[in-house]
Amino acid sequence: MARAVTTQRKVFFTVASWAVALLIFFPILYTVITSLKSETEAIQGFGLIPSFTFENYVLVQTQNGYFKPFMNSVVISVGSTLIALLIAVPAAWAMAFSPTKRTKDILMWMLSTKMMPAVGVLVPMYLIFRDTALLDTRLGLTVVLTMINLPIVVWMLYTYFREIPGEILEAARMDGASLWNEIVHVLTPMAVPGIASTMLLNIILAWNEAFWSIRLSAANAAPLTAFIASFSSPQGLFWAKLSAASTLAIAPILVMGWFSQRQLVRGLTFGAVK
Amino acid sequence: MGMIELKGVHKSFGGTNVIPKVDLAIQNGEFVVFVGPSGCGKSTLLRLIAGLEDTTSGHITIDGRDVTGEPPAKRGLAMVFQSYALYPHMSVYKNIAFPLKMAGIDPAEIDRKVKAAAATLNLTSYLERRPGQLSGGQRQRVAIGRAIVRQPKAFLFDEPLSNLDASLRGTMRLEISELHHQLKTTMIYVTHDQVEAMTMADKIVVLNAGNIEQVGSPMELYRNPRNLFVAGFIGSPRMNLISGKAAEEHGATTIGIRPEHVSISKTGGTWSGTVGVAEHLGSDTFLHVHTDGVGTITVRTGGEIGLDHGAKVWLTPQPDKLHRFDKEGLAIA
Amino acid sequence: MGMIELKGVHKSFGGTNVIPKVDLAIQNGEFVVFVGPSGCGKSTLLRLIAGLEDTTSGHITIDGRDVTGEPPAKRGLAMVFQSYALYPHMSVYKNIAFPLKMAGIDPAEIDRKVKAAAATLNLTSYLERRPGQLSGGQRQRVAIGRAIVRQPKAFLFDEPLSNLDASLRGTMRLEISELHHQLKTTMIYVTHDQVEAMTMADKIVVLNAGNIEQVGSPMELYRNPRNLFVAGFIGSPRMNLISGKAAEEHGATTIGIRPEHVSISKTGGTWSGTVGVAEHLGSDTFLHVHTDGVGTITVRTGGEIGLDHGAKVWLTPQPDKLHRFDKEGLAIA
Amino acid sequence: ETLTIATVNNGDMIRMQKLTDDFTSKNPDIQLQWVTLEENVLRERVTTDIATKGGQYDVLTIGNYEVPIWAKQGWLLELNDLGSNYEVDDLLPAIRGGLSVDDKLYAAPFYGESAMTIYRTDLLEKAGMKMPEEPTWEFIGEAARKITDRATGVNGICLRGKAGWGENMAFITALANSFGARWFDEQWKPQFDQPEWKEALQFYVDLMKDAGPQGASANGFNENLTLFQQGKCGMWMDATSAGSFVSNPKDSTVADKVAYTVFPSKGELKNHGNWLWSWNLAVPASSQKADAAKKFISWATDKAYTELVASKEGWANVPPGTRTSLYKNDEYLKAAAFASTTLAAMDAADITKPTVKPVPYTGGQFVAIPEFQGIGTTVGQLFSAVIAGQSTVDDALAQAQSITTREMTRAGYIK
Amino acid sequence: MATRNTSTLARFMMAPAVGLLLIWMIVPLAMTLWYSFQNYNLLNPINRSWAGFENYYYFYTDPAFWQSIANTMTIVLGVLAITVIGGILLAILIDQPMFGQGFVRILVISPFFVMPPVAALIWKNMIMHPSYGVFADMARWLGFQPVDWFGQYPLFSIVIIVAWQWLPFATLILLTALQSLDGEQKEAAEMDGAGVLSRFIHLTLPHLARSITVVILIQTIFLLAVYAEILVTTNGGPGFASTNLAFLIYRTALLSYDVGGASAGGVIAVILANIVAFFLMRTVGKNLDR
Ligand SMILES: Nc1ncnc2c1ncn2[C@@H]1O[C@H](COP(=O)(O)OP(=O)(O)OP(=O)(O)O)[C@@H](O)[C@H]1O
Ligand SMILES: Nc1ncnc2c1ncn2[C@@H]1O[C@H](COP(=O)(O)OP(=O)(O)OP(=O)(O)O)[C@@H](O)[C@H]1O
Ligand SMILES: [Mg+2]
Ligand SMILES: [Mg+2]
Repeated sequence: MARAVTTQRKVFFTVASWAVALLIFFPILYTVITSLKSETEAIQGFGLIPSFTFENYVLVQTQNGYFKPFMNSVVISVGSTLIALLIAVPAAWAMAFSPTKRTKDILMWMLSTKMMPAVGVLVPMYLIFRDTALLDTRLGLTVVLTMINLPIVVWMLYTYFREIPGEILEAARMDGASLWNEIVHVLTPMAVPGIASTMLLNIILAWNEAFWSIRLSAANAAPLTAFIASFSSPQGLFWAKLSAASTLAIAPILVMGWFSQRQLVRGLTFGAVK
Repeated sequence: MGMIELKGVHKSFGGTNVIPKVDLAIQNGEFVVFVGPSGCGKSTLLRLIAGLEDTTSGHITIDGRDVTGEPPAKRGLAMVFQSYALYPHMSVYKNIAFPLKMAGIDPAEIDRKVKAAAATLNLTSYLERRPGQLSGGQRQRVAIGRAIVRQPKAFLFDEPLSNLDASLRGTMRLEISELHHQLKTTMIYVTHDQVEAMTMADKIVVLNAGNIEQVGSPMELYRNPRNLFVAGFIGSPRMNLISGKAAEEHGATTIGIRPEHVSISKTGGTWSGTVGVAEHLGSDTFLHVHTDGVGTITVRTGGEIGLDHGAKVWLTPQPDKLHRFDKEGLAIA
Repeated sequence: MGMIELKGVHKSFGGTNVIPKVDLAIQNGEFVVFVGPSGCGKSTLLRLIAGLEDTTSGHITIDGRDVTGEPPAKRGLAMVFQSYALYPHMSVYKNIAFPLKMAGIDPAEIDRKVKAAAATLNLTSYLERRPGQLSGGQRQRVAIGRAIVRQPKAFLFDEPLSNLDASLRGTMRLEISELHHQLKTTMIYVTHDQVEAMTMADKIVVLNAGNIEQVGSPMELYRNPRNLFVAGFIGSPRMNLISGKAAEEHGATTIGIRPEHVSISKTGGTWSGTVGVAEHLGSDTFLHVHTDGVGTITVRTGGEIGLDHGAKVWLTPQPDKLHRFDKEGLAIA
Repeated sequence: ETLTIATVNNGDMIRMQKLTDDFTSKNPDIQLQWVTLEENVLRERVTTDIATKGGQYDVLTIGNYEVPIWAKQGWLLELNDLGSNYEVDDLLPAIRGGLSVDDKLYAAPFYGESAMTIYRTDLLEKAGMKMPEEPTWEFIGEAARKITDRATGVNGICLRGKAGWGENMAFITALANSFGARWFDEQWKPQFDQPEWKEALQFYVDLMKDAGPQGASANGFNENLTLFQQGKCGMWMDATSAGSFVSNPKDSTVADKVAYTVFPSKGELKNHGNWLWSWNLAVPASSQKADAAKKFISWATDKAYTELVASKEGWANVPPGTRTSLYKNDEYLKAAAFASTTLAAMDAADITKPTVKPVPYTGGQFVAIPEFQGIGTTVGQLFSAVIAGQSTVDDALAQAQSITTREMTRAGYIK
Repeated sequence: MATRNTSTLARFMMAPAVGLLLIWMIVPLAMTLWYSFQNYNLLNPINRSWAGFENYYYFYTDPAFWQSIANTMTIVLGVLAITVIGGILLAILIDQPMFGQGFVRILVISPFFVMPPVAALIWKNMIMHPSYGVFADMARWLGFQPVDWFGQYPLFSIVIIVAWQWLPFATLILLTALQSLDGEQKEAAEMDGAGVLSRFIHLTLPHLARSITVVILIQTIFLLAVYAEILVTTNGGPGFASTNLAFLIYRTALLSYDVGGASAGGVIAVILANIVAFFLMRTVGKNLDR
């Protein structure tokens, strides 16, 4: 299919794709622009060139403090992802390389636990957390997010592991590798792209989880989702401040996503592509 | 140091009986080839020996020691897989060193052994490459390197050449044979390519549906196939098998004659027919002759025969090379 | 109805000149095989003919009509791909019917043609299966079915058998040859397996680095290779090539002798040596003899020779079968 | 000792956060940790926590709706000893009453508000009308329609439409009170099937249709405030705390053209809606740090704090509506043109007798029973749908009646 | 691979994941089930009593119940339709030769990184606000009356916002699938005389089928639980126009503080989700095995 691609065609698709992409990106772009406007400027109607004031960021920072919730978000999302991986890798190994008739069912059951409406179990959870002294602790939130994302992690890893030929693991076994060595020296390094992609996706999901992270935190463990909850509708003009807070809340994950998009995209198939 | 015995080994997967019951003794230093059609249980048998599958019943001994329940790592065997099963994230050096590292051998010793193995296999200049940067033949050599470095009691090969192209297959075939001459370690080699079986084996084990049909040296099987299955399987192109009247004339249900044992003439002979496809290989020509009465017979002739599609010919089998089989398909002595 | 001509066809990808300049005429009904080592441009040439690539310069005509600028669908050719390229979600029936459906032919007519093609190829009982449920050989047959159902001016095959195992390859080779006899349509067949080339072709085109080295019938190439490249490429096992003093004796830079043209003796001859690996094929034995002075020489002998590894032997080439090549590697007449 | 303080993201609270240095310098052994959340999120967080005795917070910011309910549950600590200079008696009686159970104070008011009419003098003048001292709804309706000029984006009136018991239902309940409607009769039977409700709602819907802004069904206090500050509203009936925002020239483009008067009434009823709201600080009964918490509350709600804010941000920005003394302060009265109207409204609000007919509940713009949040919000949704044009007044009232009846039956009020 | 040794080991390896998830599911579920038979209002904890099926009855007869189910379906199906169809088109567009492909992909992927409440806030205040939103500005500029999105088309607006968030996800998965389409198959179809459209219908779409199922499965899991977007924008209104099941439970639990009722709702939702899951899993399970 390597017939000549005419420049015309290429230009046409370039223009079309950029137009669509910018349209999709526009809400985010406009939020960033608005965050650099003054409040009165922000509601003056459509304008793409702000006055580049940073007062909103200063205000947001002095009002709420950005660093602590940011660190909480980082610790919780990365921590929960790592723990989930730690639990999921062996499980996915077992499912992929020693499947039984029930493997598929177990996998599907795991996914179905994600369908439980969170709010329906809020009070029980709150009580459990209170009694285990996990309320408003990073550990508590990490545990919750680990459990929430575990099914997806298992599933993703399972699909990657299944693509690894069993013969290689058998070779390792013949070579005298113990199970531990087999997983650490052979399986995991081979699945690195898949594991990286799983990790990224789950950090994103954990970062953006907004139900439990607000409900089970107060001051110490409150992540950025709670940070943004204090800006959703304050009194007076707030468009620019809200934009600044929004920008701050999404910027870290957005930047991380941009830089790692190749890894993320490469593995984002859920086994749908052979 | 490499004597393997299977005693009443039986294997079934769930309900299906893949290996009904096999007894087999492999001597130290022998090159044994398992051949048989696809799905006949060759790989399964090899994996039972390796310990990658459990026997359902029966025993496997290595050098007299019963290893039936032991995990693969303890059996002291090395295996080369069809897909090479190299570790893609490790360099050639690390691939070869892996089994030694797992055995906890010290780094200096590992280095010495890896370099020696690499030298044997002409891999010295590739040691830093990843498997992905190697050609098929080189990968296969790395896989073998990984096997020999441990100095195992026996090598197990599962169709190691089937992913290579024809000419490379020829070369690698030679290399493995040379290696066997050099190391004199027991080798068990699975293939469904009978050319490989014929050229490499000291002893061929012909399997069919999990049963051993015949065990013997290549020429034994070629000359005296015990039954129809072996007769049809060994030899390339296949033996011509004829049943019906022509067979009855020889007091058999089926007779067999190899293509190289049929002579061809334009003037007269036992069977008449017309030439179908003629395969010119340069040195030889294989004629597929559609005969009147005994079906299509393949004939091997010299390279320079002047017969073409549609020509009328007569065929005569060499009487002393005829194989006769009874109703059960067993050879009649 | 199937005459294809290439005039000064040149193709480069970006900066690399893959096909410098090719002139070639293919007659109606011919079975032409392109052979050559990997990467020599066989597939590219085929794809240029198919219209899947644009020529950089030069012209391609089919039955005298210049098709250089035309899209593939308009050229009236059919192609069978190495990977079969079957549509995995369609049944065999639908796969075969697809080109007809695209041509807007009415369903009754389609049905007739598909059934006819399926009958030709022994696919009738698989029509409702998906490609995933077929064996390799069956898939290949479906791919061919999809090609013949359109009654194209010519068939293009790109290594159609390279994904099959050895014995299946043999069978399919025969089937394609039979098909050619039956349809008498022009076929262009790409392979790097010289056995396929020899057995199937009416005319072989040997390519090397995008250049045509020689065009001719299989036996022409076998008997009179125009240069070293062709000599080394055609024939299996390969021709033994010897340079140095032994060659100078015959007034050439290099001499070549095929394994089947060397006689072997335990008592005396031209070259002495020891037997290395002996490959017993039953009917033949290939001996790899390490000679003193002219390197390793492969010798073909009868099936029943009693020579083994390490035996001392003498080799004598048949003088009338010697090939002589000059400094440029061209054959000396 | 670290106090965790849960608070809403309102301007006054945020100002308080900025002034914490003053408190910590006076109490070096106490650290403050703030949890600032949007009002609804805060309420659900705090409620869950206190009801399950989670103990996450030491000081809570809660409304006067919650205080009596929670106090009766025994969830709040009595605030009896807020220090010698706290001057409990200085608190406005209406506010103090709302925060006491059996005359015991359970929360300290941070700021309080009632409702009033805010209007644009220039627009009214342009329409040739003059705001009476005690406007009636009839007058308001007429004036609003006259002022409306959609071409220039001027709406005659801005009223809350966003669903929520504290949003549109606060206003609509006050409006209904002024029309003589009530939520429940003495047997806790819902009254949406009564003509007063129909009249009030119809009036509200018609007025919003004729003179209200685009997308009014999503407008709450904040949205209306923005609209008004942008000069898009002629009149606005809402909380008195809006006064300091609309009159602040920094944010408001119409600061010099606003005036204030009382919440309108209907005809002869003279009921101005009885809106009374305060944000208060309270301490959970289970608190381990009660003393420190009380110290903080006392700091944040006493007179000195008012002066502190005044010294830093000016008198117009001090938290209003909690202390009598503030309304006697000349500087404040000078700085805040809305002060007198605010005081008048707060003094007039009677939460024990919100409407004309007798009721079994207390509360002005809300009904002080636990179930009200749910019921109020649901009914608010129904009324909001009418404003959005998705439903009719009759349908909405009928549904409100049946849903309320259902919930009250379930909760055991209706036997 | 399948020695007794390894399969025993496999059980052990699965134990933590399975065990933890089992606890994670069973404990709250059991508590929820227990509460769903209790009269338990958080604000009135003293009045706890056995309620029998009353909570279920009240939840089921809630005037918003049926509408909430319809709305749930609308959101799920609407978003799926937009993201799948849009995702396919977008994937095809991005797959074309162009300048700056990497950058385009970065732009397109971005909404996926935005947390749901922020996405809702941005759309509500910046884009769809009837006075200050970009849409309103555009409408005025074109001389139209701005549309009150959340008042007039609440459910549609929410579908748009949620679809915006999930479009990148669908696009990326479909793009990877698209790029994995065997080149020889395309060429074969071309040789067979199939035009661009025929190739899309007969080749590309069937090839994407697996990925589409995966997109549907994963998104459905998340879409059934959409509530933050509703909470921020419409609060379920006007009326119950944008109340879905998750939000209805939310309202019951955190507005009425009716733990019993919310638990009953939770149990109902679990049952409904499992019905959906059952059908989904069966089709997907089948599709993934292929
Ligand atoms: N894990 C398994 N579960 C069930 N059946 C199996 C399993 N492994 C192999 N089989 C069955 O056992 C039989 C023998 O398989 P085996 O792989 O040993 O054949 P083979 O001779 O190696 O064939 P090939 O030449 O195709 O590799 C086949 O029918 C196969 O379907
Ligand atoms: N699209 C392309 N862009 C750049 N180079 C190409 C392209 N296609 C083929 N080539 C180069 O052209 C040369 C000829 O390739 P071609 O595929 O025709 O070889 P071939 O003879 O078919 O080899 P093989 O036997 O391995 O299939 C190779 O060197 C290859 O790298
Ligand atoms: Mg096998
Ligand atoms: Mg090729």
